[in-house]
Amino acid sequence: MTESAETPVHHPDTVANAIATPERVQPYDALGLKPNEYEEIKKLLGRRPTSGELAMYSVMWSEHCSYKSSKIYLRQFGKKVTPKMNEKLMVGMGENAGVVDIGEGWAVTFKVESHNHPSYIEPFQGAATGVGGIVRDIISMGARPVAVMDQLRFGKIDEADTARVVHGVVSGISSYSNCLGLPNIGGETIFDPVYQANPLVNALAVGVLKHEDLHLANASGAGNKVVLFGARTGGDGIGGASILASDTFAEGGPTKRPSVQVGDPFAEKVLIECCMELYQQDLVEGIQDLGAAGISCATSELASNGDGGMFIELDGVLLRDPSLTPEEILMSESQERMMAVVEPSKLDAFLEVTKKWDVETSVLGEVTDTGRLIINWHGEEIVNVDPRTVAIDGPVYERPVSYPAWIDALQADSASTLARPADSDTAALREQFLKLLGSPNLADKSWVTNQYDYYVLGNTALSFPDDAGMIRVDEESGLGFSIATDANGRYCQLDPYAGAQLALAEAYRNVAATGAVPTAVTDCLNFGSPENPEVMWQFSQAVEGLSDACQTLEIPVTGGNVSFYNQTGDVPIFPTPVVGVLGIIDDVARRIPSGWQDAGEHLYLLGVTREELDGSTWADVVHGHLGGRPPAVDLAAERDLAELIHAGAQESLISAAHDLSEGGLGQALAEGVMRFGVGARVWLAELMQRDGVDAATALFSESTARMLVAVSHEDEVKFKGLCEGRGVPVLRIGVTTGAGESAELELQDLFTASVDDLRRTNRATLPEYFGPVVGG
Amino acid sequence: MPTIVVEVMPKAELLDPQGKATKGALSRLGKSEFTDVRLGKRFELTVEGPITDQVRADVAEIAEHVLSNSVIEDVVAIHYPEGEK
Amino acid sequence: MPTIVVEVMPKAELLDPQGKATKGALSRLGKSEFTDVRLGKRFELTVEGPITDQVRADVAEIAEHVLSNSVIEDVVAIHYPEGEK
Amino acid sequence: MRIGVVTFPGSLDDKDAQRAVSIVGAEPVALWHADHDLKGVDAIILPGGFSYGDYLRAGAIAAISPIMREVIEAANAGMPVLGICNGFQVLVESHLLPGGLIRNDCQQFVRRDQRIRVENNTTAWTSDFAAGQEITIPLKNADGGYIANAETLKRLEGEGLVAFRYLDVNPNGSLNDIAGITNERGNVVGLMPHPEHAVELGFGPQGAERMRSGLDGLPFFTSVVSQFVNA
Ligand SMILES: Nc1ncnc2c1ncn2[C@@H]1O[C@H](COP(=O)(O)OP(=O)(O)O)[C@@H](O)[C@H]1O
Ligand SMILES: [Mg+2]
Repeated sequence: MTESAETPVHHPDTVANAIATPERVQPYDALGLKPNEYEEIKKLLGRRPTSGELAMYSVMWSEHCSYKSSKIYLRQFGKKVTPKMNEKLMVGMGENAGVVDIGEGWAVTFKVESHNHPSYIEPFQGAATGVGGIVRDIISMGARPVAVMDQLRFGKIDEADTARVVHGVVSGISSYSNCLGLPNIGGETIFDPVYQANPLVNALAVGVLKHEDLHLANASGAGNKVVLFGARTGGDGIGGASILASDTFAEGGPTKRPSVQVGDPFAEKVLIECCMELYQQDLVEGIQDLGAAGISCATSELASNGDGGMFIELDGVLLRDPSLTPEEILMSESQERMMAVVEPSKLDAFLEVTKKWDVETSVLGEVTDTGRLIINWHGEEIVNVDPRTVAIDGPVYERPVSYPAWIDALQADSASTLARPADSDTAALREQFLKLLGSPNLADKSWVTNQYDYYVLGNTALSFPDDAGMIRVDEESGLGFSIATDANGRYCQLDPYAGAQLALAEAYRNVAATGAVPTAVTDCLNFGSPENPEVMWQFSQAVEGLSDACQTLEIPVTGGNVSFYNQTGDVPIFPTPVVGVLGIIDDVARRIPSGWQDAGEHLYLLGVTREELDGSTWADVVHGHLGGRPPAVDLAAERDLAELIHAGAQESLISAAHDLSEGGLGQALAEGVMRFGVGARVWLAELMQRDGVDAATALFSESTARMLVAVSHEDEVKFKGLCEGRGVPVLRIGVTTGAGESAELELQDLFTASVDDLRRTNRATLPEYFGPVVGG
Repeated sequence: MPTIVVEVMPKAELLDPQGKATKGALSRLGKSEFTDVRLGKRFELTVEGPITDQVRADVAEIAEHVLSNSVIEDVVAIHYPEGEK
Repeated sequence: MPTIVVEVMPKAELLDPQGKATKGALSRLGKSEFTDVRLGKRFELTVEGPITDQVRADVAEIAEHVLSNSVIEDVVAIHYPEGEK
Repeated sequence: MRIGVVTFPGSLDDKDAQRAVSIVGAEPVALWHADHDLKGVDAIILPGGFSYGDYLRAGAIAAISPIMREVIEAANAGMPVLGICNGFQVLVESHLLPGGLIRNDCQQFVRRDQRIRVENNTTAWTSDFAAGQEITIPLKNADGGYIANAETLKRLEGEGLVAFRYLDVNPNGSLNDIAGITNERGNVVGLMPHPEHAVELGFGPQGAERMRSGLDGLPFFTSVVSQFVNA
């Protein structure tokens, strides 16, 4: 680096200085460290930390980076395993992202992560950099990113601030992922007052790699070079660090540091291509993306996962802002950066590739066998730590847990007491059906998804509005994967154990509906404050529920993210564990869409309908009610259902499959008809009789383990035989009718609605609040 | 009709990808004397009638709240037509 | 270091959807005195060293050929720092 | 036949364009923005994407990259050149085609299956279409509004240089619903929608009958191949 004449040489707090001035008062509390944590750091070092060390510990021991409140629970994911769960797992939890063997020498890596708080402050940049961050996690596994998804939760749709957040978040995701050239293949868009001042913006990325291309974040081999490449380092996201600066930088110190980060998707696209070429030429021994905690995280994690030692000359970092202090450089969250470990003999070739892609690169130091992470600043030692104490052996808390005082009363308040229209009141049934169809959470999401490119890369076999996104991995064989994500915060509020399982069950069912075999899980656990014992109870229940269910379904959690402190004032959000399921499909040509494309097919309802309206969309939309217990979880039935659909897909028996979830059968039928504009005639009498439910329950109940499928009439016997053989309850409830202007959904003896009316109702809602759907 | 100019720039401490890309292009063209490029916005607002105090107040307000996003941008100048100062 | 400002606006006779959208936003806020809004670009170029004739020639050239597209835009102003005129 | 596909930093649909070239039996040749080398190709595609982030003006920085000097020379000598989306933006920024492309009037990125009419089937890239043929191919852009001054528009319309026009919906505010144009000679064609995303069953736009079955992009690529073979 050439230092410009004006740059003041910063004289930092050195290790020698720390030894000499043990009495120095340090602003650990302003950096978010608790007194006991500060004492622990002093004990680990045998002296007070330098301000650089304090910077590193404070960011790495934060909740976000250290998982200090969640760690003891997350261990269950690794413990509750069966041999089958490990069969396809090439890399499990703990790495940047888990890696799953999908066969034919291919592997897939995927992960979902939150960027909630930044997206409320600056929705566009917050959401954009959220996508950027998760994509770098995928790159750092040696994979080429191939798709993204976004899981969004906003406040009430008609609240004044909601439009600001929605516009910013959606265009931020759209702009960043479209510019990266990654198809967006699905997600969720939910509105609820609990997310008013705390929207949830989760983003998922998926990558593919050949088995031999797997890379891990570790720094091994003493003498190997440590290289930082990508964007320059600026003062991004280090609002808090200025405290440290003022501590050591008496006057004329740095100006205000921003707490927001600005993304540069172009820089990231170039970084992706650059990394792919580095992998292809085998120039990288270990690699780590820079996200939260920037260089502090990358150096300490690389070192502790490798031989344990590293020496860094921090003044070699290329800066965007030359006034940054070393503490700030250590904490900066500037985007679009990566750190690699490179063999000295390959360094020239490495630099050749980064030069080709115009990616700025600096060699910062090397791997050592000292077991210490040593960082110098203009020749003076400012950090000398055991990297494991920074990255791995951070504090672990067993936070107080208490059963919420309010939950018994909430669970006692069942929706079964709410008024339901009589079977004969067909006008009221029709009205409620349409009201649900146009309600914000069930309404058409084209306003969002029309801003997302799903064509780029040319391998998207399914995307919105189908139940899951599907990507072809191998162009020769057709091998591919399918992914869906789900979470129902209302169910989780009623019962977080069951709610987390229901999220898993729904994502699993969505993936199964496409004909893929559900194989692995990622999750993003969005909760309130861990210091609130009731929230901690919700969290512990959710993790237990999810890990138990994964064990029963025998699909491992391969990685994920925890986001705490999602609350407005003292009011936490509903527990919202977003669960993503990845499925494998041998040939994407056999994929199943969520709607039927032809007339004259038989419609079957698989599964059993019970009176399960507690926490339902019906209770919410029609009665503004939340209470009772969520629908029963039946994982065995989910598995039977998934296996049935897969078998049917293998024999090409099933032309459409749509899972039943929010809004129940009524919504599934409407979506099936709207998908391709092909109508249906449906009779519910047999169903009501068999399951002993009234018409409103048949239409709106959210019983799980159900799916609506279309089968050509010649295959009736074969298909029913398949269902009976597998013990999946099956009932023919209708037939598909024509397409065209007269297409309609006819519910015999109840009501009829034209496809046009359904679409109009379903499509009007989001545009009413956010403006027209682009391109209609 | 009088035209008021409002100039908005990305905050100095934040990354400006647009300016960065432009600077890169200039360097590749051999114009490397430009050590930094930042790219902001220039609004021209045409007003009907004279520039009253109300108009000035409105311009100040919208410059801050509509034409710029104070989290990431600064209003660096507002120019009224000559003789309107 | 000296900073040179280059200002570029869409040609008056051509569409400016961004300006139009901004005007629409102002009208919805009740600021209907603004009868037209146009949105252009403002470049800040930082140069190392003094502003020589060569720098001026370069600025004129890149303003015309890189920072603007003469088919659809006009360079409306180039400002050099005070005392550099 | 060898068809070059130029990759600029930030090109996104270059692999898709290469795939489309292979599907019609031609040989795709990857060209790199920083080279002054067309590798002896017989035609060139400038693919979609956000070259250099499209931060200055869409296509502007790519238009001054090294390889464009060769592309402009070849185009002026009559080599077929197709600019798709960002490629179209690069062509107008290089002044190989008239007018400009600006931010969509809706101010948002738009992705939709777009119906367009082939207005000129005499170009190097459209000769396999029938005159006035109506096709559906994907559209996806943020800066797709076509503008030109009155005189240029009049000339384009008068000389039949409007190659494609939007039907049903004008997704980006383009003047005269212009989706794409050609030069007088018919060898340089630019359009905003993406033919390369409608060349493979199962991965294209919604077809008349079946999901993702649209193949209306194929004739773009067969046109240039058949003209080459017949030449
Ligand atoms: N923010 C979003 N981004 C991408 N796709 C979305 C988004 N929101 C909803 N979708 C898509 O819209 C469709 C309907 O969503 P939803 O009703 O939540 O599906 P499901 O009930 O099957 O989980 C799905 O294909 C989903 O992937
Ligand atoms: Mg579904």
